[in-house]
Amino acid sequence: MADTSYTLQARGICKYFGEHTALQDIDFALRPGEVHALLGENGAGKSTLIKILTGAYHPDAGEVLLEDRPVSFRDPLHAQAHGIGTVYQEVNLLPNRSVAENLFLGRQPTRFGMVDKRRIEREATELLARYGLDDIDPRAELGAYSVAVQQIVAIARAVELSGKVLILDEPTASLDRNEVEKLFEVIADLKARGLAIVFITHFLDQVFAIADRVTILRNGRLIGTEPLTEMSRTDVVRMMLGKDISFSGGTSAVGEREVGELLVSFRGTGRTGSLQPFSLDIHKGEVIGVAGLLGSGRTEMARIMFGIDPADSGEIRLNGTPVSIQSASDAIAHGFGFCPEDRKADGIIGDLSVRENIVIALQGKLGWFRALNRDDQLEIAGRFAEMLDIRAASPDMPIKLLSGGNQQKVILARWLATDPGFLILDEPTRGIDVGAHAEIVRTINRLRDDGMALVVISSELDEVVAYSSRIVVMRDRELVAELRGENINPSVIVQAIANQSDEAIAS
Amino acid sequence: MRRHPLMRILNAQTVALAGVLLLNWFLFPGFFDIAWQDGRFFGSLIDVLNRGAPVAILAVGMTVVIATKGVDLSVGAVMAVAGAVAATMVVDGYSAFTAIVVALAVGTLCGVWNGLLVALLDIQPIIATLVLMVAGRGLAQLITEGSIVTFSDPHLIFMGTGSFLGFPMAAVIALVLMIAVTLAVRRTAIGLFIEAVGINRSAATFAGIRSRMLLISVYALSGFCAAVAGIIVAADIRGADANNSGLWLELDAILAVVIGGTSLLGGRFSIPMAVIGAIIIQAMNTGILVSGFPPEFNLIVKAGVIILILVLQSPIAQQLLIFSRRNAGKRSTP
Amino acid sequence: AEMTVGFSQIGSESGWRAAETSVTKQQAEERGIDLKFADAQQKQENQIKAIRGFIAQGVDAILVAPVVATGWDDVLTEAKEADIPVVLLDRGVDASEDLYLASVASDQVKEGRVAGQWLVDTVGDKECKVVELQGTVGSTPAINRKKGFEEAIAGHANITIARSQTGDFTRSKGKEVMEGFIKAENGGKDICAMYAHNDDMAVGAIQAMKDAGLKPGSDIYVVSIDAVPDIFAAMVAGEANATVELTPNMAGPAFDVLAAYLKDGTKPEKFIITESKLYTPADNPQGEYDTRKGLGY
Amino acid sequence: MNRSLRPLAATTIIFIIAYGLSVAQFPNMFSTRVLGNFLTDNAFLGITAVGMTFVIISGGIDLSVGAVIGFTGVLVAVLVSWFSVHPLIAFAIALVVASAFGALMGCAIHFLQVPSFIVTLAGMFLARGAASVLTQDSIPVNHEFYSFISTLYIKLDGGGRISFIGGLMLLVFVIGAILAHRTKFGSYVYALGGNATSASLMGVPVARTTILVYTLSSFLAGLAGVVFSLYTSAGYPLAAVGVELDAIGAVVIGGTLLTGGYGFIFGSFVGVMLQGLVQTYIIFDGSLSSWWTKIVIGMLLFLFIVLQRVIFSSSAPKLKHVRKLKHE
Ligand SMILES: Nc1ncnc2c1ncn2[C@@H]1O[C@H](COP(=O)(O)OP(=O)(O)OP(=O)(O)O)[C@@H](O)[C@H]1O
Ligand SMILES: Nc1ncnc2c1ncn2[C@@H]1O[C@H](COP(=O)(O)OP(=O)(O)OP(=O)(O)O)[C@@H](O)[C@H]1O
Ligand SMILES: [Mg+2]
Ligand SMILES: [Mg+2]
Repeated sequence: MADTSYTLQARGICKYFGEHTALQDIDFALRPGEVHALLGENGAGKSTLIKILTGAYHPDAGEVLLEDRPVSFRDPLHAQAHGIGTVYQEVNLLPNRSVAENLFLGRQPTRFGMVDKRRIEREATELLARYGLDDIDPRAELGAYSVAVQQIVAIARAVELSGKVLILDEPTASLDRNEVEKLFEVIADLKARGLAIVFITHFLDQVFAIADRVTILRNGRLIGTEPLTEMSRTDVVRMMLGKDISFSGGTSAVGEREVGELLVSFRGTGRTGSLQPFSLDIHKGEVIGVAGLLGSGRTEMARIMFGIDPADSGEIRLNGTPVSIQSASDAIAHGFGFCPEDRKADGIIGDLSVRENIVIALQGKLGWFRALNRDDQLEIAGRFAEMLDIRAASPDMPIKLLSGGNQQKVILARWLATDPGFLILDEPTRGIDVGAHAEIVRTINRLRDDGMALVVISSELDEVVAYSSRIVVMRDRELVAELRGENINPSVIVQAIANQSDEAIAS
Repeated sequence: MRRHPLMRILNAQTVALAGVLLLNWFLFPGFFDIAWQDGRFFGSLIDVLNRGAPVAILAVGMTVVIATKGVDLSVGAVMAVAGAVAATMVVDGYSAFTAIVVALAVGTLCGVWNGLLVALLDIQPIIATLVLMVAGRGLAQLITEGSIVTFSDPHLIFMGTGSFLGFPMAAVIALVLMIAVTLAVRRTAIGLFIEAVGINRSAATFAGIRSRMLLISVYALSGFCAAVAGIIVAADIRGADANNSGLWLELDAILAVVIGGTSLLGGRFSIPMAVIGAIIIQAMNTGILVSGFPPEFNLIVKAGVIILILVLQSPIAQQLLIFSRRNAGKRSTP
Repeated sequence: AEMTVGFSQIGSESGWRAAETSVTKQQAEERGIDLKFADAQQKQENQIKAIRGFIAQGVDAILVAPVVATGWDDVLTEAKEADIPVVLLDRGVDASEDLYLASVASDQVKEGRVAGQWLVDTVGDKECKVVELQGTVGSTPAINRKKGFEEAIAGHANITIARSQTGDFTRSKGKEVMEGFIKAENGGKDICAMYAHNDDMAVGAIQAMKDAGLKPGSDIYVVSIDAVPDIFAAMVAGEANATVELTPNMAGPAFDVLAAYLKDGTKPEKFIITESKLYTPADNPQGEYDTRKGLGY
Repeated sequence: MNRSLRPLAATTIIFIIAYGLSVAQFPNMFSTRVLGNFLTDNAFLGITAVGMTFVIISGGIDLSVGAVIGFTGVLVAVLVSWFSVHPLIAFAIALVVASAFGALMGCAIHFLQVPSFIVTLAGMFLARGAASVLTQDSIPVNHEFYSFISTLYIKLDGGGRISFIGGLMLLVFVIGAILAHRTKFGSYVYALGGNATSASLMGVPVARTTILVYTLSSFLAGLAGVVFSLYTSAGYPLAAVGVELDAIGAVVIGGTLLTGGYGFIFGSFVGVMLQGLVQTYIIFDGSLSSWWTKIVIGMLLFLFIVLQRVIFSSSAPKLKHVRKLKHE
């Protein structure tokens, strides 16, 4: 009996967005006490399925059953009331409210009709401690904390709400290793308590580390549900992509190769209150990897390089001549490009079409009066969509309707369209599926071979190692080490990040 | 998605306009009569165009401001300022041309001031422009010293009451301005940039758009449009009435933009539709005039029509519309 | 001893109002009175605030041009308790008479009546369709001037008000509304007279008539109220027929009353009604225009 | 100090300094009489501002409040003077009508997804229009209950008094503050203003909260109408024109962000008092012409906003970087 009884089940789910079929005839079932990985390429329909399971969307066909009884959730609140806790893909919390309130909103304990703030704060502190967030002030505004912290708060909230089912849509995208481990401990604990857990990720290691079964979607169709014990990585990837890909592609360390001439050099560039002055030379045909912990100042360095927060000390030289970079448009005029890390806030322009999102930086470079006409735009958008394999029903579709990974590719396309000499990528592979991940790594390598200078910030050490000619390490808003040659390997980087004696590494 | 051209014209705005016009015709059978008299067209419909022109002109500037997620409450006051400047200058003996140029420059300057507050000091647009809404009318009164400055310069008067090819000058100016601004933003990249800034200013800045410059320009345009409207209104009554010129017109202009389908949350915009919105509002006002309703019902009628248009435009109604279209489509393809 | 007087003015919504303000200041200056001026921007609450402020400041007397007739009891009581005499300008209030020293005002109903009577006398037994341009909906002068006019034409079945709309006391609305009336009344041919609650609207309406190819003053009679300079200019041009004066000098008599009262407690006449004089083209409009031009209208 | 408290502190400091400067120039301004007047004369504005604060925190705006004040005032006057209804019953009826009106606007905003700016603009036309249809004239209310209310005040040393309506305003502020900062409803309002999508995914009853916010705002506008009717003993369809802008100004000067999600009820109180101070100052000065009055009010508004901006931006959000990983 236990085998056939499901906590949550979906049968024959179909979902259409206009002409586009997001889901076609999907069956999906969760057993109590299992971790069920939901896998698929960007745009396969994973998030859509989750939204249908939790009442955020309504299916065009099919039914959802909770403990074998058909249910129809009106909205996420309704699903919550039935013991389904969810973390949606984009962190959906309230940056304007305190951490404690974010954890308890909607179910605050009251005393005499008033919200019991003290109790909430006390419980929030206890709750956060379980996730290793002891030094967070539950009274502080959530928005004051980094994306990673917000992600953990979102998870903690969902866990608290889930009596039967916990759904996590790419929870680990912005977490580092230790945080992921903490999360896995929590999941294991919940699993032992008999909860059903859905886990969406693009990290196959994590899938194999924690999941029991896996369901794979491709292009809105169900490919299959299998126990993981019977599958290898290659099997999973083949099911996801419908073809094999090689993992070794370009992973052999790039090492000391011939680099081109010096392109950009930062000399004592810094910004008070934000980043210690740093010096860095970047040559054509070179990829500088940037490693560091969350909040170590990597993004801040990128923002300074790109003029978003202009530097207030030092100088920047381009091809040997000092240049002034006071704004993003200055930077772009000098052939810089920057893919920001926070895609939703700084990247996509939601209501504009994919086409417009791709050409906008190029158009910004051309200025107000040299407008690209529609045909030019379509040609450019088409070229890059093909090059990066962007999956959009139409180039005129608003970008906000694209899946997360495809949005990321559009932003990359935006910068490639400006034909930059120097490109900064901040976490370019976050939320990208394996296929696209390999694609982006390949693209980085190709751009480097074409003579572009790149700075790539990434929290995935394997990846950084795969394409970097040199690696700089950030700590406490300071550039602390530069690694070359055989020092470009994950364990040395981890040591450098972890504040081992710097000299030993830098040698 | 490609729609039949006829379907594209059949949107909430045009339906509403047709509805209001038909209602007017029903209440006043002579509504569509147009006569040729003294070298110009003459009739209620022409009045609608003529009287709607100031709000239509304001709506041109207001649309782009709203597209950047802003709003300009100061346009009414700027109208008063521009009218006062133009009138006092011709009374002081300057040529109409000089007076108009200076008035337009002053209006644009007012817009730049708003733009500076919004773009550089990052003050929220409603409040930033509220400053000039309050102080601007005071400035206008300071210029006229509270009285109506009457003038008789024929060139200046022509701006308000003249006609071009038989059509009222005000309507012609509104049309020209609408076409010019629409072309200026659509044939260049400005329109795209405005939408980008309105939807996500941070992302637009990352993409290299000079959002500050753009915002200042947009408010400057709104100030310029307000000055044009102010000159027309003053010319129309041959006097600058600093106390009443443009009073509460900012609300009409915002209403016109919203009726025209541009969201107050910024982003996609349409200038011609906003102008149609202005004409709808005026058709409503003229309808009330010719129908002989007691004036105490004016506001209620106006509110009723607005509510009707909003319901027509609301997502629910749109869905119903799409639904019925789709059904119709199904039936026609067996 | 110098006298300090607080003056709570409604605002500056029309040329007439501006003239009243400047005449008041001028009168105060002539008498060596220190005038504290407060503009209420058409809001009663601001006027009440101003009066309270004057009381707190300890002025010798207060002038108020009340925006509306009701709602003054409390604040006038406070002034009385503080022994500060109050004189009402320009219109009366609905409060107990012992709360204020005197009221200097015109009789607005009479103004309407005078205008109506002029029309009755002018058209005689002819059929006459009148269009009316009302002031701001709900404002006291609009209500009273309408009432007075209707009283005057009552009993003359040949005179009817065909259309009545609000022109908000402004020139441009006056013009717009008149345009509408002309369209609605057979190109204006059916209209015999236009009655406007103030001259500003009348000036706008005159322009509308001219634009429609009608001759104001002869095709359509033009009668209005206030006697501002521009209506005399129109009379000179033969485009207006009659106006009823509302003098902007309400403060002069008020200061006289105050001076007498503060000197030896002379109780003045409670209601000082200014004259509602009728002006027609026979009354030297050019001269009137010239004398009024400098008054700040 | 909590970052979001800064603008509030800024406004309060600005008020104290501005008041100090005014007193230095006009010593008479430092009296219980003037302070008492601040409360009484701004009672209706303050009550309206409380409702407006909720609306703005929820990310909306309510342009109808001035018209609702006018309408309730007229309704009360009509009921009391024409139909001899007891004022208390008239108040109750008026408050119910006003609340229903607000609920209706809230429904339109939520279900038709029309911006609040436009819905409440239509609401403003409707309420103002309804008031002038009821009567065009100002209707005086002569009822012993009204006279009784006006005898309810606390006398202060120096001739000042805290009137009933002034006290009522303070009470509304206190209740408003509790509602906003201490109840679930309050936290929902902030949530809505922070991000409506997130709020609904987090289980905030968006429809109910939206409707309640506008109901509350209209209810308080109705209460302000009642207060206005007590204040003037009359109902007048053109009463309180433009009060919506004064209320918005007070709320924003008080440190509430128009974009929603941030703000304090008490800030709006300081905002109202600041506006009262500006007006009183202008009255005491007594030399400004009509136009200079407008210009000066505009300039002061500008000054306050910029000052606040300066203080606010110097306390801009500093990201707290939490480093939990301690690799020894
Ligand atoms: N509201 C919508 N309207 C139209 N199309 C949509 C909408 N939401 C999603 N889609 C489309 O449905 C498809 C599935 O999207 P979904 O977000 O479920 O993908 P996903 O598997 O979660 O991808 P990722 O791994 O990138 O997050 C995509 O092609 C997307 O463009
Ligand atoms: N000036 C800023 N304004 C807003 N957000 C910022 C700013 N600077 C950094 N951030 C955000 O703060 C977080 C930490 O940024 P920081 O550059 O210090 O760390 P990082 O090493 O890039 O870490 P992460 O892996 O989180 O990006 C990031 O989410 C970044 O987007
Ligand atoms: Mg997804
Ligand atoms: Mg970063």
